[in-house]
Amino acid sequence: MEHTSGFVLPNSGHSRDDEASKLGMWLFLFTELLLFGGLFIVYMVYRMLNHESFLLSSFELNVGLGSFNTVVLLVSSMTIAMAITAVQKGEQQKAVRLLVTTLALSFVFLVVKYFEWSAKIHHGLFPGMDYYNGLPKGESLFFFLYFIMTGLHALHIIIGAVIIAVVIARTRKGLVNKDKYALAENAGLYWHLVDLIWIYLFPLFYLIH
Amino acid sequence: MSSVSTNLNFFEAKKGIFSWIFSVDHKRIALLYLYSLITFFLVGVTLGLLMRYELLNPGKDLVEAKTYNQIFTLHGVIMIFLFIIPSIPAVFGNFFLPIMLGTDDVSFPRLNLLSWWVYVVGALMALSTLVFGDGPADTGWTFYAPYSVKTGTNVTMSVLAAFVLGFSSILTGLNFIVTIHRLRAPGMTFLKMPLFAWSLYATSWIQLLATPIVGITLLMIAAERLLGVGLFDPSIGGDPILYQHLFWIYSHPAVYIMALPAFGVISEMLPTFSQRTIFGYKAIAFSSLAIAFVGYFIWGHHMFTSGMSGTARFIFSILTFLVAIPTAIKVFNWVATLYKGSINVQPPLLYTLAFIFQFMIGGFTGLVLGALATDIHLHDTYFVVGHFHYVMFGGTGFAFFGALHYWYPKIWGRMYNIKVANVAFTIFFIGFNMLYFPMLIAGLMGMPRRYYDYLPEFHLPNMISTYGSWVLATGLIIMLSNLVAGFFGKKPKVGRNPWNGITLEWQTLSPPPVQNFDRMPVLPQNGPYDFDHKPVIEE
Amino acid sequence: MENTNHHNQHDEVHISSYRDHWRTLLTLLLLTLVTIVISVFGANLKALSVATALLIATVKVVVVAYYFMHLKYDKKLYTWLVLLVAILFAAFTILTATEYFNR
Amino acid sequence: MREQASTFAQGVDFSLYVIAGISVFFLVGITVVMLFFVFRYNKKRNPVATNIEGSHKMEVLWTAIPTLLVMVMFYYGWMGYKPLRNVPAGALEVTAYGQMWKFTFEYPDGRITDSLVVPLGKPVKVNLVSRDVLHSFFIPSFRMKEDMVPGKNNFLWFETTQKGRFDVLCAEYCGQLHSYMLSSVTVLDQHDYEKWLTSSASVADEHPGLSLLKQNACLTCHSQDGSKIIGPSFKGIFGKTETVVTDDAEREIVIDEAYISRSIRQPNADVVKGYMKGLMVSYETVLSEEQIGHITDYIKTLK
Ligand code: HEA
Ligand code: HEA
Ligand code: HEC
Ligand code: CUA
Ligand SMILES: [Cu+2]
Repeated sequence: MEHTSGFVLPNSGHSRDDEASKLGMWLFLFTELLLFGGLFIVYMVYRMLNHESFLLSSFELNVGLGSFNTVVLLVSSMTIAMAITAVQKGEQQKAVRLLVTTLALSFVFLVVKYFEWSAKIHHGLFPGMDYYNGLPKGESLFFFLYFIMTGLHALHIIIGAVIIAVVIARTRKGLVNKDKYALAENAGLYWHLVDLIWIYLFPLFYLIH
Repeated sequence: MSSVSTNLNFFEAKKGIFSWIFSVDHKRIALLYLYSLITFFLVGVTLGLLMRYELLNPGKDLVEAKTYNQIFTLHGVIMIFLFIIPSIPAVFGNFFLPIMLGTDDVSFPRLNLLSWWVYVVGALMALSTLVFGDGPADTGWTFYAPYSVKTGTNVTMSVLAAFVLGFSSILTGLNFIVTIHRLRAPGMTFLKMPLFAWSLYATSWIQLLATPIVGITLLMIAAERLLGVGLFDPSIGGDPILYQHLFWIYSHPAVYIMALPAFGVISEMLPTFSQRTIFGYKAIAFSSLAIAFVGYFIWGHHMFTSGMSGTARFIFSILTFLVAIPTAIKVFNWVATLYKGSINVQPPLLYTLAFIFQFMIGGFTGLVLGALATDIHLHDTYFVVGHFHYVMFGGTGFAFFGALHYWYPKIWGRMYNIKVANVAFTIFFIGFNMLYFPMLIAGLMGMPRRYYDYLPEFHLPNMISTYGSWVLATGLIIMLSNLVAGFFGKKPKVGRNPWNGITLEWQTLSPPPVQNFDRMPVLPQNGPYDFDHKPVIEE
Repeated sequence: MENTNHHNQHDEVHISSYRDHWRTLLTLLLLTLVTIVISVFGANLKALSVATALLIATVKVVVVAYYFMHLKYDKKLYTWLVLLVAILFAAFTILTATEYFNR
Repeated sequence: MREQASTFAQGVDFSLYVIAGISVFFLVGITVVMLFFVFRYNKKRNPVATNIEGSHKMEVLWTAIPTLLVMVMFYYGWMGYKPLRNVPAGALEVTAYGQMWKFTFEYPDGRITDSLVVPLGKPVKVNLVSRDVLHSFFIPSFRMKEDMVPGKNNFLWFETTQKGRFDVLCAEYCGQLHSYMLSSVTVLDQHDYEKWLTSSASVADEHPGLSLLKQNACLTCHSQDGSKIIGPSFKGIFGKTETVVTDDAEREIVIDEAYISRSIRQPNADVVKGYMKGLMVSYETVLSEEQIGHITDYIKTLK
């Protein structure tokens, strides 16, 4: 900013303020939580109204794959947290390695999801498909919610992966470093959020029998 | 300290259209919002006039039933999502929040610009339904399922527009919360913040925490239309009532997004024109938070006749009454602020007084609707239409125009013609009450809303109402042309502080320089409205 | 333009050690295992299984937020805000659920 | 206000008067005080303001009093509402169907009517069923309304206090002709009501197909004279060649018995070109094969 007069305001919206960006990030996460929150309310109500068919439908999902993906996400959450520790300690190389691991794990998650989805779609379980529309009451709701919620979640994974890729590039260049790591921290927060949501999605869709 | 002459004001600093639409200066963004808002407001208002013309007599006057339904939907969508929700925060909040806090911008200036762009995109999407598809949605602004899933009009685009507009609103809220937490001038504790900032703080929390829910709900409607699966379709176990719950979880708090900033503006204008401190600063500040908080839990009062369980009706009704209490506290404190003041009757004060009067009518009719027995009769009648125009237009709308008159000299450095402004106000006020009071009567008589045509027994109130809309239009035209004329007129420039106000924006130049202040702002000693220790401001 | 007024955050910053992270992960994996075991082998718990699954999920979420997301070491403000959001969301669900329970 | 024609109306009006009374008192009081202050403390009369920060006593006072008053309002609102949900035993049960854009009523003996006829002073329970979108069953003179929600069975009940004919309006927006979705309740004394009950319901000289079309609200969307309302007119369609859209593809069909039957059961399978999909709902469960036959026969006569 170029100022025409000679004094600096006591506070300035144009100076770097890491605390502000962290607060901003948290606020953004709240909106994300409530976005999913709306879907969770839908899930809750429909589960209440269609108890039996929700139980039946949840057996169709593969607990093994779901559990595997849960582990993948948890580990990736740890690696990104470690990456931030590494950046803070000034261990740039290690940070990059950890970030790359996180990115790789996000791909693993997506690949597993891909196989799960395509298996379902193969069985005709896809919104709008005939078999799906022919399902008994409640079950089609279950699967529609399954697709919407895990789909939205997967979308967040993809966005998260893009963000992580950016952080990797900037860390390589040293733009994210020991003195300036708000970006990495915020990417970490975002990634943990994606993890948090999955922590609820997993039991709600795969486990509750 | 540099001298005044070296401080270019924010209009002169840069020229050209791009220096505006890509500006990250909060003052320019505020004006971008102002101009776009007024444009959409005039579209919405014209639709309102068309509706009133159609309702002048029973039977067809002007348009077909389907067109009428599209008109009131578009009118509602424009007024709610494009005008009243962004209005005060996006225009006056953007312009004055940083200045009142004593800083040179919001925390995230680029995000601020983005939110305006998102707003414009959303607005264009909403208006594009006029041209594309089978015309604008004909569902009412509430988009109730299952009709919104069945109708052939362009609902998908409308709900996506509302979704995008919601994003803009979230971004503004986020920016304000961070700004208030991080950028207050040294010495300005939370309890020394102007009340306008307090009200924006409470509003921002609602924007942030309620909007995502309606976002996802509207996306579900879009998905339902596009993918052809019935999430709210009873034949597969869905529930149309659930849609209403989700919609109102947002849209009730949203009415406080509309009301709270207006309360903030009123709390600024009263001390200025009474030349004394506000009565009960803390009570007003905390009641904003209380309204925001309680406001989250009363959405069910829009659904009293939808077949909710008795328990739920009981809970929602009693909570609805609780929200009246913090509002009552505010009203009493405002009136007490006039006590022993030295009152200077100027156009902004007139709007303030009209606001208090009309908002009371709106609020009291709200209480009638909050009571179970009476809501059973009055739900979805013109009584509700009267209620919400009283609070939204008579309340927030009047506060918006009051704020425009109040801060006009600060923003443009000139003054409008005060006599003409007073005349315009009077016509506006009379027209307003002529237009909306008869609606309350029609509602009590049992005239349902969203009616293209009505039984002959409702003729009289509708006729008066339509005539009122013409009076109101006259007032609005005079008011706006007076403001525009003031801008181009030959009136001398005003100084820093034409109203003798006390908050920080009155210490800087009119219009403010790019970096907001040409010298260090000075806080009054004991709180923002301490007229006893008002800092002396030289020109 | 450096700002003299706001705190330099590096004075107070807490850096979690790698060991801490490993420990957190272990806790989370353990909890995951418990949920899976309960649900797959304890199907006869019926309604209880929903409650336990959600309870354990909540514990996991708290662990993630507290350690990975650094709430433990940040300003208390963040914890309060998270609690606010949690309460708000709980209130939405509870109010909606009361409606449907009493149909 | 309208006449009070049900027992429920008194409770509603009473709570209205309570709330309105308190409100008008405060509205007038506050406005007068406000204007008085503006006059009395005008800067001409009071050039120097006195700064008063606030007063705890006043704050408590004007928190407590409104709290008390709103609780009073709530109480009367609740008391006025409670009877609406408690149906007395032995009420006459009628089912009201709402569909775009017509109410129909079914009596326990199977009689189907366009408007409601009830005996004076007897409790009547109305079950509310929607066949397509939301509607709301609103009787202003009874101060009573409840939504008709597809997939959900709502009800209301009333006991009339006055003979006469009262408007029934649809109060929940339901599409194009929402404002024309009207009906009425006729309140007869016991004697006349019984006479009405025993009078033969069927109109002998009407084509059974036509009665069915009337009963099922087909004629709100389909005209018999060739004009287009919402759906295509029935005039002369039998045997006509028409373009329909099936699964997004256009094709030509000739309208015959099978096609009409299918249009009534699965109206969205073939959508006539130029009309909206999804407006007409399936009558699969409403009309029997025989009834569809009657309708088809009747449509054939519309040349
Ligand atoms: C700015 C917007 C705004 C505001 C502030 C309010 C404020 C209130 N509203 Fe309103 N409302 C709307 C906008 C708003 N509303 C809209 C848009 C709709 C219709 C939506 C649709 O269906 O399209 C609606 C509909 C609506 C309904 C549903 C009606 C129906 O469809 O059946 C109800 C029911 O309870 C209601 C109640 C209230 C109450 C109790 C308040 C309270 O907050 C009011 C509190 C204020 C006062 C009470 C007055 C001031 C106090 C005093 C002067 C002190 C003295 C007080 C006492 C003695 C108590 N509103
Ligand atoms: C802030 C919100 C807001 C505002 C300001 C208004 C303003 C107006 N509204 Fe409102 N209205 C809503 C929000 C608002 N409305 C909402 C949310 C609904 C519900 C929709 C739904 O049911 O889904 C609604 C519904 C609604 C209805 C009910 C429709 C129905 O149920 O059938 C009616 C009926 O008369 C109406 C009328 C009007 C009128 C006459 C105005 C007046 O403002 C218009 C007055 C006219 C003027 C002030 C003059 C304008 C001047 C010009 C055009 C010339 C300008 C030229 C120059 C300056 C050069 N509105
Ligand atoms: C809400 C409005 C509505 C109601 C009520 C309605 N219809 Fe329709 N109908 C339509 C529309 C719109 C179409 C054209 C689109 C389509 O084919 O689905 C249609 C198409 C038809 C067709 C095919 C006409 C042609 O030209 O191919 C028949 C036959 C028909 N309706 C019979 C009925 C009968 C019988 C009833 C009552 C039992 C009825 N409809 C009630 C709206 C309605
Ligand atoms: Cu049926 Cu409105
Ligand atoms: Cu509300």
